[in-house]
Amino acid sequence: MVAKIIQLILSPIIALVVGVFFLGLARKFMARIHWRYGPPIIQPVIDMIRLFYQKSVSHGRMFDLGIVLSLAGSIVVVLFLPLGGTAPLSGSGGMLVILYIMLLAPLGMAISGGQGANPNISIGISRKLILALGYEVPLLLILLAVMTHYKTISIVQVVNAQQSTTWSIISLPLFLSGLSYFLILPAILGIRPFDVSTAPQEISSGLMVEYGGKYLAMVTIEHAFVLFISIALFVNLFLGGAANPVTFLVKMLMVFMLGLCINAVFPRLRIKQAIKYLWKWPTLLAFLGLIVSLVIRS
Amino acid sequence: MDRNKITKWLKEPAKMANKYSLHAIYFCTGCGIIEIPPVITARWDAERFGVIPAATPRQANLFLITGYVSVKTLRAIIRTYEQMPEPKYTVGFGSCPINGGMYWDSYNTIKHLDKYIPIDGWIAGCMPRPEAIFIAVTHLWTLIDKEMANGYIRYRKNYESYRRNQELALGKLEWPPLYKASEEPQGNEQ
Amino acid sequence: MSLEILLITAFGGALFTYFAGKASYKYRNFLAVAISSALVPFVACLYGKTEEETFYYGFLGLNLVLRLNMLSWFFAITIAVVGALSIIFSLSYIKGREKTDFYFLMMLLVNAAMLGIVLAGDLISFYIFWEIMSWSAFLLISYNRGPALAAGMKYIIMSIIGSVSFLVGMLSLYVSFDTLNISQIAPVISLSSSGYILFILTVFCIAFGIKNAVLPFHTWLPDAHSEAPSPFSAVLSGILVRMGMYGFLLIFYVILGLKSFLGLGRSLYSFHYILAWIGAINIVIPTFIAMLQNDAKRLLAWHGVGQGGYMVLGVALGTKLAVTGGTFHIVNHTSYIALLFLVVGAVEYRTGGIRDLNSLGGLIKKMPVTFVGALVGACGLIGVPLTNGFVSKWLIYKSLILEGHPFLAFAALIGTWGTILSLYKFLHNVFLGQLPEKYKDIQKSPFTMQLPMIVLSLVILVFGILPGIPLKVINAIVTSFGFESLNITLWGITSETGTLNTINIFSAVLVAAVLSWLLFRLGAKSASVSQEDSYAAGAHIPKDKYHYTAEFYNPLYRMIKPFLRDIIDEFYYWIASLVRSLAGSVRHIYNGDVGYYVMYIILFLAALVFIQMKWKVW
Amino acid sequence: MNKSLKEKIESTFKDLKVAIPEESRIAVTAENHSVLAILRFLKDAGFNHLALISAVDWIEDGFFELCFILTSYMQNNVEYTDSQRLHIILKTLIPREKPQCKTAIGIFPNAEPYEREIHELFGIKFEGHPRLTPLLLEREYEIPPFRKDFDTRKYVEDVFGNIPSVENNK
Repeated sequence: MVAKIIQLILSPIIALVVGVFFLGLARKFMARIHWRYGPPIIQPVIDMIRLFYQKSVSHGRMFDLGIVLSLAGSIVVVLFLPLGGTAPLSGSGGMLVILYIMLLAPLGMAISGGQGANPNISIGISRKLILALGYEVPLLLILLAVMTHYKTISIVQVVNAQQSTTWSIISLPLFLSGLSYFLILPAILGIRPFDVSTAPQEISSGLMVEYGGKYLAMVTIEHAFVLFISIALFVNLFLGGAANPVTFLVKMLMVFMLGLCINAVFPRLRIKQAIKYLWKWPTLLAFLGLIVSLVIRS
Repeated sequence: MDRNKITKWLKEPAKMANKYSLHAIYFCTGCGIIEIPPVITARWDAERFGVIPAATPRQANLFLITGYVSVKTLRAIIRTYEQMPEPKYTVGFGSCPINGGMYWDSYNTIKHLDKYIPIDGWIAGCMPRPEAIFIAVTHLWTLIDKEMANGYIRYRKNYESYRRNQELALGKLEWPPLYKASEEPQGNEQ
Repeated sequence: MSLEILLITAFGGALFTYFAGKASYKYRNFLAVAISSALVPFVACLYGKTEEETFYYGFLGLNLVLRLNMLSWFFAITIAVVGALSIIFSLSYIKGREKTDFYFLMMLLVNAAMLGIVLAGDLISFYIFWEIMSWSAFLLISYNRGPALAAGMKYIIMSIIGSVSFLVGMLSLYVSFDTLNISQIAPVISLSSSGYILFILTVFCIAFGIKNAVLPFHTWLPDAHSEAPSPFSAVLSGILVRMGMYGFLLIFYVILGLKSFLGLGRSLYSFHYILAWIGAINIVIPTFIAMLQNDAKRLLAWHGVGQGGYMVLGVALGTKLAVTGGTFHIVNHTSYIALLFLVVGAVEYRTGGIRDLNSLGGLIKKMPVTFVGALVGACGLIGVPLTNGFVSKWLIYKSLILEGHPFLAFAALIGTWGTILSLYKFLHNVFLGQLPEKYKDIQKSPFTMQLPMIVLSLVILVFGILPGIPLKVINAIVTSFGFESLNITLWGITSETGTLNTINIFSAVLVAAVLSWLLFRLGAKSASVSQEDSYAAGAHIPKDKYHYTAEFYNPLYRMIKPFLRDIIDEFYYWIASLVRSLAGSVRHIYNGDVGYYVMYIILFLAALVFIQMKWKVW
Repeated sequence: MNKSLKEKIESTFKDLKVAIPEESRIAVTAENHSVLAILRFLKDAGFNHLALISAVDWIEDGFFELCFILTSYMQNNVEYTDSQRLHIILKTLIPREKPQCKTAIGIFPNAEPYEREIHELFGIKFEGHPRLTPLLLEREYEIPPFRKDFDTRKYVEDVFGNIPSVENNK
């Protein structure tokens, strides 16, 4: 029981540290690609300390509660994910619960942004929800393919199955699903080619128009958690989720660097182009993956 | 550049964080904005010092007044300055915001900008090169260290006279006063 | 004996309030609330009993029977609760209107009729109460005059078709088994030929499908819900439409029994699999049509159609988890769709009948309790964890995935994301954003409106966090159908293929929320600011023009709009125009001029004489 | 080529002077009342692009000079061969005391902002103009600022001069 409590406390902290490290790494990596020095790796930490000391503006009680709810939602999702051997809460609900709790964060942010009474925010939220619908279509097909292939809805069993046999991205049916998951990874993370919902130039950073000091810090922390969750989900489902946390984090770093390469070189898509792309190739691959895993299963 | 002195971080984290995370609001007020893109991109990379452009005044704490200020732009500048959260610093580019510069006798430009909003730092040069902008940033660090970059505190203390000057220059202002007359300023917290 | 008293109080109460209303509206209001809220404890204390009593002998040679078992008790308690809450809500909603006595009479009559349906032990009394319900619903839908008359007409035509098909099924059952008592028919019917069972099933499915707005018969629902007065549309979409689901459960599992229902047809073309597919399609298309609506009530009405798909999918799939999920979804759906309609009613009451989504906004500052109700209702409808919608959806998805129907699961999951988009549009356009100038000084919604919303929100959250309470009842129902029982704990289901533990989720979210609230308090104090002080690139914010609502998901509209035309509705209108043109041509013959009629008679006689002369037929 | 155009203009209108100051440039000075007719004629002749309306303040001899600059998109129906585009500048003189002129919006709709600007900066009133509201300037001026008799240094002195500087009085 004590081990479980330690895991319960430890995994959000690991997620926060790794997420913030990824944010810092992303800015440094992008700078290096732009042929400039770039900020130190701990720049996001400096930004957050400054933001917490800076005063800010609130548009009402729901404006604050929404942010708190969205951060809480992200923290809870981390508890459900197995992080290399430790899976504190994954017993109570499996992948369906993860899928639905990932709803809490965007919903909380949307409600708090909505009260910000600014059309930039509303446009940002409507784009974010359309993009979410866009990448949910392939994501659901991928998750269903994995669940039908391993005939279970609990993610721990998926990880254990992969420990015994090979990584599922190498096994025949789920290779297509793994590939399509990687194609929609930038959309899930909300980074460059798909950051339509927080586009600084077009809709002056969409959702975050009215977020000042501590609100912006909370949003960056929540973004760090989302970064961690999406990549951890990918590693757990397709790269076999390691036995100990170290190899797990190494795999996550590898996947994140690949994702960053896409992020660094692509211009921002318009929302309609993003949807057209998301519903064309990744959905086709995910659909084929599902059909193949169904055929193999029956 | 005492960014990696841990002791200073532990002693006054607020001041250090303010120094090394200056987010400049990306608002082109005058002719000097053409100097900002080279400052941000590869050759002079301001992100080394933690200075990145912020999309909205709510997220920013540094306001660069680049070049001359026309009467119409002053309205937007005051509005943006008042929307920025509290520890905020402003830097004026060139001589036009100081005393009107070469537009000293023009009917349509604002002569002494610091009669309307407090300015913490000035950069000489009709349009200062990126190196001058970095000098301003480092100068701002020393000001923050010595707690002399208190433009926003001066603004809060003498708000009535600032507001009167703004109304003199712009006529009736559509937005209500930022600080009520009754609210006495809550001390000089940094 | 107690069932009779229950029905008598329900029906007698309705009439009594009507006459009390003649005296003074105070008595009527008090009496209406007293009766409807008296029914709730009355039904509640009937828990667990199963009894059967005939309350009328010799109705055309058959005696009418009242029957109570776990299934009917489950529906009865929902009807009583929703009926009482909607009556309390309509106290202040109906204050200014005319013919309010008639309104209260009809509302109580609908409740009584639904109780009658649920307690009916034989098909005759079932049919009688079914008709009373349909007619009182028709009168209530067209209560607002104007466009509501057309909506009522559309509703009543389709209900009549449903009742006629029910009548046909009932008569054929009577002819073949010469008894209509459900408990007597059940053992006998599975012996008859599968063709006959298929006929009975299709006939009853048409009857209950129309009432439950299953896809081909759903077109009456959006008009009826948006034109009916809000308290009644809460009852209508909450529980009246789910009488169709009660009918489905009755036919599939009570009358027909488990084995014969699932055994109909081979595995892929079996009746229940096709019905499951209809349910799945029923989830996706209406939910995305709901996203295009600009009228708040039509948006919610389309969700009523969409969520009906989950229930049909759950019930038709036939595994113990799916049926539990399906029945649980019925009571969940009742709770949050009724709550959302009451919210729209409160907004309508305060803004003088405005429910167009493009002209509202920012009401959260003026009506906070209504916003909380709308938020909890929306979270329930979406299925966010900690609400009851999530538990029932989890059950359905788990059975779908483990049984190996990933495409059905995919359709259901996509329906959820369609719900998120449309419900956020509802929340945003009505409650968030800029408050228009003309709603600057509207007050909070009155207490009689807030009470039902608070009660329903509590129901959603309590059933979400402790699903064991309702699941225990539903488990009893499902085992009475013949499935083996699940091991239900207070906070979910424990089974080796995947347990659900909502207490863990709740405590995790609570701790995380407290943690992030502390982190939030760590930062510097934030000054609250009015809506005029928002970012507009330094410009002044124009009054009433700084609110983005029209075509909220414009990029998505342009892509999927051509696929979302309501073809079935157009098909029905095409048939209607066909009939109208036919009637037009017939009018040329019967044009009301007596001379023509005399001429027709003479011609006819002449023709007869001619035939007799020519062929000597007689 | 522009000579033939020059003859054509002189033949149709009597009281105006046409000169060709340099290659592919035609200068037409006309009376105030016949400006609209000439504009209509030139538009029909193919000069359908009103490039600019500007004003000059000849304060010594008490006149405002309005200049309309027209060019043509189409090459074909105007017979001129050389590559340079043909510009026509139409000048008219308006008295300074009560400067008035009929609006050209009927012929060239895009004249609307030019006329608003000239009204704001020179004070020339255009009858028939839908909205002569201020276009660029923030404040009101009794003497429009582009007029020669507007003393900008005195204006700056009495508007911005007496704004006290904010000394740190507290």
